Amino acid sequence: MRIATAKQSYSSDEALLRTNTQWAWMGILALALLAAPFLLDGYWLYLACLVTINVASATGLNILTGFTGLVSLGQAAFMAVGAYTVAVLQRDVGTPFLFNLLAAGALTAIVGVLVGLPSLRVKGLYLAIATIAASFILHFVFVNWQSLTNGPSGISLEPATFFGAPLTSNFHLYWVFVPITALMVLGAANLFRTRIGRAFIAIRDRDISAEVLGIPLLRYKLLSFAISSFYAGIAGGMWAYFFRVVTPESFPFITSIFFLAAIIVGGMGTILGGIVGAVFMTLVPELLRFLVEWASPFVPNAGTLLSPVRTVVFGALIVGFLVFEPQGMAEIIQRIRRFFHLWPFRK
Amino acid sequence: MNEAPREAGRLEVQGLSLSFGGLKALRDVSFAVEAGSITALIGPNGAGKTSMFNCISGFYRPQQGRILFDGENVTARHAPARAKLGFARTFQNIALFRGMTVLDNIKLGRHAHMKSNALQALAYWGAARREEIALREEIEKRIIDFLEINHIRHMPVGSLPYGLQKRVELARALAMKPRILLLDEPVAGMNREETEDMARFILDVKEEWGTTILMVEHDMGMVMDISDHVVVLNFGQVIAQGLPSEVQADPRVVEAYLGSGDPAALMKRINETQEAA
Amino acid sequence: MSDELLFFTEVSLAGLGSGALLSITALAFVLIYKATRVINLAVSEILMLGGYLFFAAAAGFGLPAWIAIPLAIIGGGIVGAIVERGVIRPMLGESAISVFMVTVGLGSVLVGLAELTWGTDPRTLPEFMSNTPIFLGDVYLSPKIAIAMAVAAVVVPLFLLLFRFWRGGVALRATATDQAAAYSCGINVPGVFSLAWIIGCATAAGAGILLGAIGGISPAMGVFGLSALVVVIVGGLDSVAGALIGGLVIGLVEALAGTYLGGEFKMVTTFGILIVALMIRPYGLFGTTEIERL
Amino acid sequence: QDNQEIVIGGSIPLTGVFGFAGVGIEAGMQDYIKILNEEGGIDGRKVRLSYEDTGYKVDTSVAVFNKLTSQDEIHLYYGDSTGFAKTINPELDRRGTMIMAGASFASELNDPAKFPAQFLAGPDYTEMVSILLEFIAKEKPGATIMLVNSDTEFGRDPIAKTKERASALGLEVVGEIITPPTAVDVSTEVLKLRRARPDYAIFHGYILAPLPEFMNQAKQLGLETKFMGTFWSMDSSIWADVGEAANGFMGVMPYRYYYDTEAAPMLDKIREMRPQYQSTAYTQGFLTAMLLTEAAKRTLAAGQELNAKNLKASLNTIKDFDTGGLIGVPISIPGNSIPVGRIYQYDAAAKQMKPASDWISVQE
Amino acid sequence: MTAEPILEVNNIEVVYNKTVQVLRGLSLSVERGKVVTLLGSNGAGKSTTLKAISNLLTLQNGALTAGDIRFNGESIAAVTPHGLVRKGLFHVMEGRRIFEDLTVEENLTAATFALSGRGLKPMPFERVYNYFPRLRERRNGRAGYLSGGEQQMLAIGRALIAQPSLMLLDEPSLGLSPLLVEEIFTIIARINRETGVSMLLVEQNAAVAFAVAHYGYIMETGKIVLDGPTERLMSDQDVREFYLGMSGGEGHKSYREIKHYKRRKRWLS
Ligand SMILES: Nc1ncnc2c1ncn2[C@@H]1O[C@H](COP(=O)(O)OP(=O)(O)OP(=O)(O)O)[C@@H](O)[C@H]1O
Ligand SMILES: Nc1ncnc2c1ncn2[C@@H]1O[C@H](COP(=O)(O)OP(=O)(O)OP(=O)(O)O)[C@@H](O)[C@H]1O
Ligand SMILES: [Mg+2]
Ligand SMILES: [Mg+2]
Repeated sequence: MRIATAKQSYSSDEALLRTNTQWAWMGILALALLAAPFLLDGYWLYLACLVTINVASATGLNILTGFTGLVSLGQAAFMAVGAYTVAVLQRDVGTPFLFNLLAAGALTAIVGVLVGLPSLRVKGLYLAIATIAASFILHFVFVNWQSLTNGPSGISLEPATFFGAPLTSNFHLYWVFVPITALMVLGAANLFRTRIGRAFIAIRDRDISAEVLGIPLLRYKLLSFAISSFYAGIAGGMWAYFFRVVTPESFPFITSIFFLAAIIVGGMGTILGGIVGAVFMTLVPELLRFLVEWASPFVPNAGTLLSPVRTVVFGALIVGFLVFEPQGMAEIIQRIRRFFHLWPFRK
Repeated sequence: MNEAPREAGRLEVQGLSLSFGGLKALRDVSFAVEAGSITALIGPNGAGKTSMFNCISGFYRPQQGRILFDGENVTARHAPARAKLGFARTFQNIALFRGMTVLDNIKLGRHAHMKSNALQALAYWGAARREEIALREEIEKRIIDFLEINHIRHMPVGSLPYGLQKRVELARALAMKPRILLLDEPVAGMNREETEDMARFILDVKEEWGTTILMVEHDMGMVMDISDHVVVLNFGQVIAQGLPSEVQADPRVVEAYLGSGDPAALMKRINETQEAA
Repeated sequence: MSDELLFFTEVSLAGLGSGALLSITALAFVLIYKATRVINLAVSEILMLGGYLFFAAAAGFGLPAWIAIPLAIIGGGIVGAIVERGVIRPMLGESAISVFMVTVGLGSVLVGLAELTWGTDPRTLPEFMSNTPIFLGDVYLSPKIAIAMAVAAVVVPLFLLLFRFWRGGVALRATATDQAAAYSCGINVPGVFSLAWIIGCATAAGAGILLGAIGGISPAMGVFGLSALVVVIVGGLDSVAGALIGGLVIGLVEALAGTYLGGEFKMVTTFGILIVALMIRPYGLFGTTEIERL
Repeated sequence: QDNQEIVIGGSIPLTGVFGFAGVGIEAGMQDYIKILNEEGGIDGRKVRLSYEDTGYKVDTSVAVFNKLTSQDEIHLYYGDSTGFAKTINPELDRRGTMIMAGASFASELNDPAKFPAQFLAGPDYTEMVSILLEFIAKEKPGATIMLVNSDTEFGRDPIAKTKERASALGLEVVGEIITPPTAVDVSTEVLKLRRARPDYAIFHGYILAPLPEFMNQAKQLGLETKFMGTFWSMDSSIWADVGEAANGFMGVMPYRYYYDTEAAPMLDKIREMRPQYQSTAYTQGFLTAMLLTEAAKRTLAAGQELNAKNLKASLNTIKDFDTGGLIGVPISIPGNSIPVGRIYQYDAAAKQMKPASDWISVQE
Repeated sequence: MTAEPILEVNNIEVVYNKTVQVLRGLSLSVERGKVVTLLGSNGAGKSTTLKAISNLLTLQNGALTAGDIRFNGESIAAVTPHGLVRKGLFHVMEGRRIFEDLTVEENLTAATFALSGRGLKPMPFERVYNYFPRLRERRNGRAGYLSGGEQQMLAIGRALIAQPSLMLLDEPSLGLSPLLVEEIFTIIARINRETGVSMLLVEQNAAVAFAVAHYGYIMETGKIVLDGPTERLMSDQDVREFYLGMSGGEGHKSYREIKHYKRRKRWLS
């Protein structure tokens, strides 16, 4: 165990970053994020933007599923709502970038609350399947509400402008996405040091006793749905600005599985878990790409092997983590941290 | 912040009936718990004690009857609203939140009395920040020290021994700013020594905080020693109530619930069976 | 019979027929859930595998159908046993969602492996069923659908009886509720687990053959499992009767919606029903309510 | 700089639901590039295909695009799906450095104003169905038609225009069947078909399933309906193991089949390089590579820089161009597509598609 | 006694999650036909000991890292948990552990699996209902809805159905009314005397445990610190004070007069 240090006050004891080492790591991370766009080539910059979007979305899902215990397989549909909101606003109204993103978050939050309504009665995996149902219904709306969504062919967007600067390249987008995602992650971290976050966790652990302890269940479950879908909506909005086209098939069901897998691999119910999970799950398929490239001189048909191998690896990662490290990567990181804290005293 | 404890409340149950399908768990139960007293609710297994607690805390809706708190009818209120009014309880099967530390479990108790909203929480700003820091300070000073759980405050509750878990449950209930404390079998599964500790805490809560306490317990030694008033349920009905000494002497209570209450007698009986065999 | 009525009858019958196929697949979910409290999403992929195993045996090795079918079903069972032993048993005691996700991952692995082995082209199974059209009076019934109905009519009641009169049914449910306690009652917990997975996966593989005969096989055919999952949720995760009735209801509704509203309404209608059903009965029509007590 | 190679980028679906096509596409492109390089490449510059598998997933295709473009300077690109074509379009416009064609024949892409840097190496889906309709109108004037489409973007693509076109040709659309993309059991749909008893059923948005089951049941029911499909259902190898039931299936095909006997020097070359049957996807890849490089050839010949605008302009100069017999008639590309095709019919005994019509052009 | 003990536990060590050591060289034995009680404060490792004996540790991420356990002279290491049960070792687990989703009757049916392969005649459920009439009333109700005490009765009822030769009882009195505690312990004693079932009994209620047991062990933090025949233990000064709540030699001390200091146990010094 870490040797306790005398704390200045309870407020510093309640702070997010409590030690100098933690501050130092944060500083290093910030520097790396600042330097990245100048060092990365187009492909990696593209991935960096994709990672920020996925981190934002995974963090949102983690709030709902990891912290509140409401398993959702509707994350892709929620992102789609956000993406469509942005697309429609950009196409028909022309409101500014940040406004559109916030509107996407807000509208998705409303949709999230509607989807969450059954959650008071419907629990566990039954609820998960209900969210699948909701996402198929949303998909139906996207396809058939022709006048708004332009049906199956979807909507193409003009690039956004941010205070006059056009956000056309990934380099530009990076500078906008990273701060947005950082703020979202910070918000989530904050949430879980207040009464609202605690209420969520209590609901996850045992909802009926939470109710007797003064937590109105429906209100908090819906709040969790709202916050989580707010995150998903914003992530979806960023997605729309990133790819600049939104179709009903932009957010297939497998995307929902992807995000669930990301938080599980990362670690459910820890902020860090959502982040590392999203980064990891986004990058592993790409790393496989390089692996296959190296292997291709030696393995015939390496190119055709890539996708099935990726499918296998995607599945195997989920299975592997759950079987061998059910707490996810966050737990591994914690263990490494503990090891270094104890390091001089242990072999 | 360091608020003074809230004033103790008086609970009155009038004509409460509760049934599950055909099973009548409670039938026309009436009793009162005086402000600032320790009242024990005892009775055979399945008599309806926990069901009674569930009705009082708002988890079950009784089919008939009223629950009055300081004269106000609270029967129609939902559980969270009652928690806010000052109903705090512990559970027969420990219901701590295993994903949280001891400290967070205790903090959770205060939920209903805090005001910060989601926006403030996301920003950890304004009311959210102030409330959290004040709450931490109060819990440290008034609850953690009081229940002697300093050493475990950052531990996850899941790994604690049973006795300490029960204590953390009590701590959480105290954080709820209780005006009445409902304790469901607070010393079940504890040995003599631990029971003594718990008894001491319960007495201290009553004396220092002045909180009303209603307790279900099968440990007659403790019940008779520390309670001011005892209510006996059997088959969902009140069969006796009064001072501990009165109840203990009531033949119906002895027959339905207490038995000989004497290990020596038990030993004798056992030895008789042995000889018979 | 008037033309309109005839058409309606035919559509309903066809719907009930595909419902029967759903029921059989749903049964695979139910069997595994009943004993292990796991929603095994990999049922979808086992189903696909069943189709491919049959394909490999019948088309690859040229075996006759009456050998290829049992082989594929046994193959499904073996995969079930391996999966149970390899990844499900180590997950004992983990949360339902974790195990659920394990099966999702497994599904992905199986799809990938199938793609590596057989490629991604869609294939057609060799004909092994009679192709003579069936007419009940004037009412036409596709022979394959009729066979699916017949299989369901045998298999589902069999399991119903088994669970009602066989002591092992209690063992299954006891194991699902509390493994440690089941052990302490002398129940062979690993045995129960294996048995449930073997039978469940074999059932799924069998359904895969039927499905493949109708629609051909491809690594992506497992999506059918999702429809079956809807059935299970509507019927109740742990109810054999629920699988049967849920399957028939969903099959019927899909057919009617598809015919009278249009094909694009099939899925929404199903999912709409799902949500309404859950709002009314949160644990499905026949599912066991979870006990919530303080 | 002049001797620098010319790289064709490719997001190719070697696996996934479209894998059967991707493998052929890749082979076809490689073969054409080989032929081209043996002839000296383009303006003395060698051509190379730099590609990766996408599994037919849009996000992967985009990642591949970004990866390939950050590795090489790319002016020609092969994309694998409608979703990708649309998703990458803004980026193509922004870069303005390349033109792209691909596996999608989506009607929407056939719009030079909206997709200035893309084209289709064949007719778009609406044009394909129009070719079928022309054929029907000639074979059986006033025929009744049932449209069967999958409930996907791919499947829904031509529906609206088809109806207009049919009525213009005096044909009657007696019904529409939309099947969920995952449907395997189509019994109820067959019943609908039986009730309408159309002369023709045009399927679009499928590769194989659920066509065989439809045809099977229709045969059992004694329906006379003729079944038709569009390009991606037309490869003879996918029909090979369906057997007898497949006999008589018809569809529109913009290219010659590998085993066609009419004179075609390019097919001879292909047959020389590949003694085994090559799929229609192969031809598609082959021809796409031909057109992409032709555009580059013409651009360089005009002494212009390789960029989207110049390449596309050069492509549009293609007029009465001989594809070496891959397409049975000389082609022109005034816009984004090549609206010609021919009806072929499956002969189960020979396991081959046999021509059932002349080349039909629906160019306005 | 000359016969070998039915249960022998030799110097076992148990570690949870590969990190937390809970038992440190614990030994005990149960003579055939005797009732032995194991007492100790919360978290001492009593339940862990029982789980080690019934081979259920692995389910909780625990492992036996040293020592051995013999049941009927045979090492249990190679026997599966359900195999042990079918050989006659039945563990009534802490915290009731009834099958909530099953009815009362089905719970009893589940216990009949313990009889497999022993050629015993199944016992009519009626006998259980005779011991616990409340269960008869609720036989077709789902066990999860039973009150805490009723569930405990059911757990003991299952043990009766299983007709074991060694019964491990983990806090059978937990949550039972005083009357029922007496009855259950009388029943336990009766079963023991009538059928010769050996028992290892973990209890917090030391008074009743001593009433039925022939021999007792007292454990602290993973080790046995004191053992002996019950009479001897009951006269031990510390046992009297810490487990029986007697001050000096006379009667019970009152909970109201508990002093705010604690005397250390001698065996901890
Ligand atoms: N939700 C429920 N559904 C059905 N029956 C219930 C429910 N809750 C309690 N009961 C029944 O009501 C009766 C009273 O139960 P309760 O839990 O109140 O007993 P208790 O007095 O607390 O007993 P114990 O001392 O054993 O805990 C029991 O017979 C129990 O089976
Ligand atoms: N699964 C587990 N993982 C980690 N630690 C455990 C586990 N189970 C028990 N422990 C720890 O092992 C120690 C002994 O636990 P055990 O349950 O055996 O005690 P006990 O003597 O039965 O206590 P009680 O009187 O509370 O029943 C406790 O400190 C407990 O926290
Ligand atoms: Mg109770
Ligand atoms: Mg214990």
